[in-house]
Amino acid sequence: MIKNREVSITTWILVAFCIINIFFLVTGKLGFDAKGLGIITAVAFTLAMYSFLYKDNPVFKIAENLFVGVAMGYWIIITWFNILKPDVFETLIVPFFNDTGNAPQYIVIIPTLLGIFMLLRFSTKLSWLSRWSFAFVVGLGAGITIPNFIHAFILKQLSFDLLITSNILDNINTFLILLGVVSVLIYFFFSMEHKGVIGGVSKIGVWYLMIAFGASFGFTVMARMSLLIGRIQFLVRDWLGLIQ
Amino acid sequence: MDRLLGIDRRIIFIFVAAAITIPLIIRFELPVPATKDVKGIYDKINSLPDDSHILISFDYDPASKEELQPMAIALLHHCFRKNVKVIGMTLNPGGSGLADKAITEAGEEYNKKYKEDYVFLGYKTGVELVMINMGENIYSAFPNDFNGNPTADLPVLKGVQSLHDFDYVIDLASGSSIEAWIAFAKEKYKFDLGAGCTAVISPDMYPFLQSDQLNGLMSGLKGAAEYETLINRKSSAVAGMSPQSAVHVLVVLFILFGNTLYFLSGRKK
Amino acid sequence: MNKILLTFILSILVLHNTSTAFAVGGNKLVPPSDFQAFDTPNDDGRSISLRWPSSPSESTEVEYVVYVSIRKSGPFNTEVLRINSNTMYKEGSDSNFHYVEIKPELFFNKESVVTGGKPDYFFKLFMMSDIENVAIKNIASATPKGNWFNWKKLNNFIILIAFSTLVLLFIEHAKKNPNLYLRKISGLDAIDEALGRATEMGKPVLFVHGLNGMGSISTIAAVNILGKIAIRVAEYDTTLKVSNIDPIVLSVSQEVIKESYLEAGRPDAYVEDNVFMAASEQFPYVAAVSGIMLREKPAANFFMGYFYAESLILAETGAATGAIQIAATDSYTQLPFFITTCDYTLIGEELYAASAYLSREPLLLGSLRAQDIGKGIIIAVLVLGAVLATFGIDFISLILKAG
Amino acid sequence: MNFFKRTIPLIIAFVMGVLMAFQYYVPHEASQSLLKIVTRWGITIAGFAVFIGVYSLFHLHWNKIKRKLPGWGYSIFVFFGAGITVAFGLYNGGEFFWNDKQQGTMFDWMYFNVQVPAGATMFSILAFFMASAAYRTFRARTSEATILLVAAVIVMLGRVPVGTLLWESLPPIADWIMSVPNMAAKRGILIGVSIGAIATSLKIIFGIERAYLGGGD
Repeated sequence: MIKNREVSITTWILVAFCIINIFFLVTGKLGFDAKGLGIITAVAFTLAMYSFLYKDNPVFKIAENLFVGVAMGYWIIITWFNILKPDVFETLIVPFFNDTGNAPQYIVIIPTLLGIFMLLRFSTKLSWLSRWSFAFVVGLGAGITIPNFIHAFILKQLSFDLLITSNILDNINTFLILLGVVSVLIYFFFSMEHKGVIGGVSKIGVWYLMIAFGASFGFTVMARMSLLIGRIQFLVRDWLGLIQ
Repeated sequence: MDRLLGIDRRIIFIFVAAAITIPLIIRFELPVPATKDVKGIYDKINSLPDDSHILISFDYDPASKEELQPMAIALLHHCFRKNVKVIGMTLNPGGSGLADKAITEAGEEYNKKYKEDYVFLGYKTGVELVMINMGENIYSAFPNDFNGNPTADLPVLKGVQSLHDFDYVIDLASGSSIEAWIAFAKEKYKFDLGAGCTAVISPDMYPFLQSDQLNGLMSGLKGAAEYETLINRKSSAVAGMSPQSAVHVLVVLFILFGNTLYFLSGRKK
Repeated sequence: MNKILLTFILSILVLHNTSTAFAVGGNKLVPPSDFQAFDTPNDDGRSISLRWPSSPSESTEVEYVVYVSIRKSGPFNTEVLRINSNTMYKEGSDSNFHYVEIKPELFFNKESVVTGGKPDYFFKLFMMSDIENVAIKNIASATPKGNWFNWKKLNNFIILIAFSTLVLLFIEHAKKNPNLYLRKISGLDAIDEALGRATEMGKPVLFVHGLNGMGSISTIAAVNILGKIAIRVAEYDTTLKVSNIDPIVLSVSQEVIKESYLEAGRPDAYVEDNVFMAASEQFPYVAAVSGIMLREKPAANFFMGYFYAESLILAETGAATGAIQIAATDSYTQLPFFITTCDYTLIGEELYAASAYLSREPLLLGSLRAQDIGKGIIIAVLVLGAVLATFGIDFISLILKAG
Repeated sequence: MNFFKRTIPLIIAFVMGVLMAFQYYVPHEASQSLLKIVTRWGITIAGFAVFIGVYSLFHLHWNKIKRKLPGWGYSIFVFFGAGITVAFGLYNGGEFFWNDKQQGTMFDWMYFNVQVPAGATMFSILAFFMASAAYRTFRARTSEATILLVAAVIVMLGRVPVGTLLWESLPPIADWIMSVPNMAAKRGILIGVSIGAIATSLKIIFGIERAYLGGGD
């Protein structure tokens, strides 16, 4: 019974969608070209995604799986044209077979091999070779992280502003900031029981955290609403042409 | 009362859709004064002399397009008006098409020439590795641009050897790339850094604003709208502010209403 | 570079001159009394520092210009610097000295520079106004040298060494003494309470993994906690359902739960199908897990690991079914939604602490303790530094200055 | 064999980690060249990571199809979407993939009219769920949650143009919340998280943390 109702809803929406688009194409509001058909495709995908709001349904699932596939395809091709082609193919492989005026850069063999080793992770016999590549990349990352983080996120973040100046409002804010940083750090301090003074300060830390999470909350609502506004702008402006 | 709380969520969905669509169609304008953080970026670009080099990293993908693309476009318009040389890049593969489109369209509008006045270097992976490599030598990180042109003889890059040579760098981010730009590039190679990001991550950026590790920040569609106001080119972001206001009021009303009912019904679960 | 710089400087000059051409009248320029060049310390060997004392006739209309040559006898016709005479003072010199760093090799073609080793560079300083140019008598010279340690970063280096030692020491210490003190995490009591309630009600317990794979610390911590939950569940004889999005996390979870049931002496009660792949993509995962919540109405929901945008929908659906909900995540952007929709939430590092607390693994315990000491030092430094700075002693901010 | 499978990776990670950490303190040209070469290699290696993503995704969906798991039919669309995108990308508007990337090909069309709208719409769905959660579940159950919600409401209203119309002081209060309590808490979190990241990096360098090597010894 419910299923029948849903099938008919889907059919009606599809029919309405077709009629609107045919109308636009016939009246010339949308051109019968890459751009016009592109808008229709984009609208179809937008609406298919929104059908999730009614409930999880096959149209949504098809659109989503197609999207995942296309995004993966795009990633592959972009990686080819932006990384593998200029950095490996054109520096190492092309000059090796053709005379391009540039000698092949044999040094590129090392990262290329390590890159290929990484893919052996999925082989059963040779997966240990992938560990060499991961060790290289992860070790490199760990090595550069430590001093740069100490510099940028610890030393640079420690500010020693004067607590007493002529501007009382500034003084209050400076004190509140110091109290906030210290109390939040104490909240995430696990080697001591939160009792007495420590307990009191860590309680203040919780308040600070809650205000900060409230701010993040407000901003996240704002972000999601902005995304929706953008999509509705697309539907109302680019497709339906109701606004300029 | 329970029935009021237990209404089908799809009714609420309709409220949201209406709160956004109606203000969009009716169009009423609200003032969008620029905040100090957005003005930081605007003033910096305004202070740059002609032919300065500005690097914009488009580190977002379609999922954040509606927040960051208006920002990118407003920024590009400002740069091209100021005759600043624009160098674009991305660390997000999904962002390369959007970045290429924004930069090319804005450039063409101001009759700027590709390769001479602006260039899009394309995508590289490895985040901090790319930044450090660019910090040492930008031609090593990007031997070719997005269209395959060798970068070594691009006129637009003349005078730029590494990140240090850029007069300004802006990161448009939907993820954690701003932190990476600060730690591995700005602090290491010393240049001025500004950022634009989705509203989700912008509260986390305030420590960097206070420590001057960022000299400006645009957050979300609101930040883009402020920038559009500053450069006096009101477009989709400013148009989005009236529905944004309406829907925020709606959400706040929902929270107040829901909590009132909750307390009236004796806070039971 | 050269050309652009030159045209740029010229353009400024032209603009500048039109407005101020008549401003300076007849005053003789007094050149600086000294001019020094030396290898820039703490650098890669490309730059040379120039320093000279200020002169009384500095103003916006007067410029300093520096020329470079690779021979002492000249010719000095390569301009490397042109600045307004009242700019670029040496930091902290109270405007008594000018200080600039120059990379001379940028101004010479590779071929013209003597090959083999770094050449000596010779600099000549001029003071210029619209009416007259004066040169400083002495020609300064220096050779750029690369340095092997950046002394400005000494504090950073000491922190690195000290913190490494701390981490290694405490991990060793924790291996010998796994009962290292760790404060109780309040959310952990709530887990027992939730399991008890589920047993009373005879309803299942749902454990929802985050989206990240086994490579993420949050997932490892979540699996550790899951193992402990599974022991209790086996003892209470309740049903535990675990939803996964990653196949590797799935198989690890199955192993861990099987072991927990064995440990509780109830290997027969383990049902492999209760630990399942709910979906492989974010939104289908939401849909599948929400479906389970609505159909089976679990008495308790646990959300542990790293979550993204799906957290909101999951926690909201769970709250609507009236389950006790406990969340633990280090994904700070999602925490606000867990806090407002769940009964207990472990915030950020509390997730790791909880997993260390429960598993007593020396690796986790030791590094947690080392981190705590790091935090303790920072707290002390912050408070002490602010107090001292208020009284005019900036000793702490000086030693911790980021180089 | 254990030497190749276990010891060598640990040595590589240790050597790379120590070398790169110390490199930071050495300004000499030699150390800069090392940094340049090693990061350049890292970029190339990371480029191959795309295939790991490809394999994981395809393997997952291929298994679904092979085992006829529930909803396996939808997995076909993943292959279909990826297949035509890659085909158009390789065809490259008639220039084929060994030439430079062409503009305005069917590959770009697929991106702008499938990936962009679908991707952009995906997270905007949450706008609706957020509103419904606001109505049904965001409750001031505890004093903590109350503080959170109050701050959220102020920020939400203070950051949009309508805030000024409701109450003039709303935007300044919202700005104060952002730049004082929010800033302080976020700085505390940042410092704590950075210490954690440094500790993790140290454990990786010293071979104590080996999760990245994958399971099995």
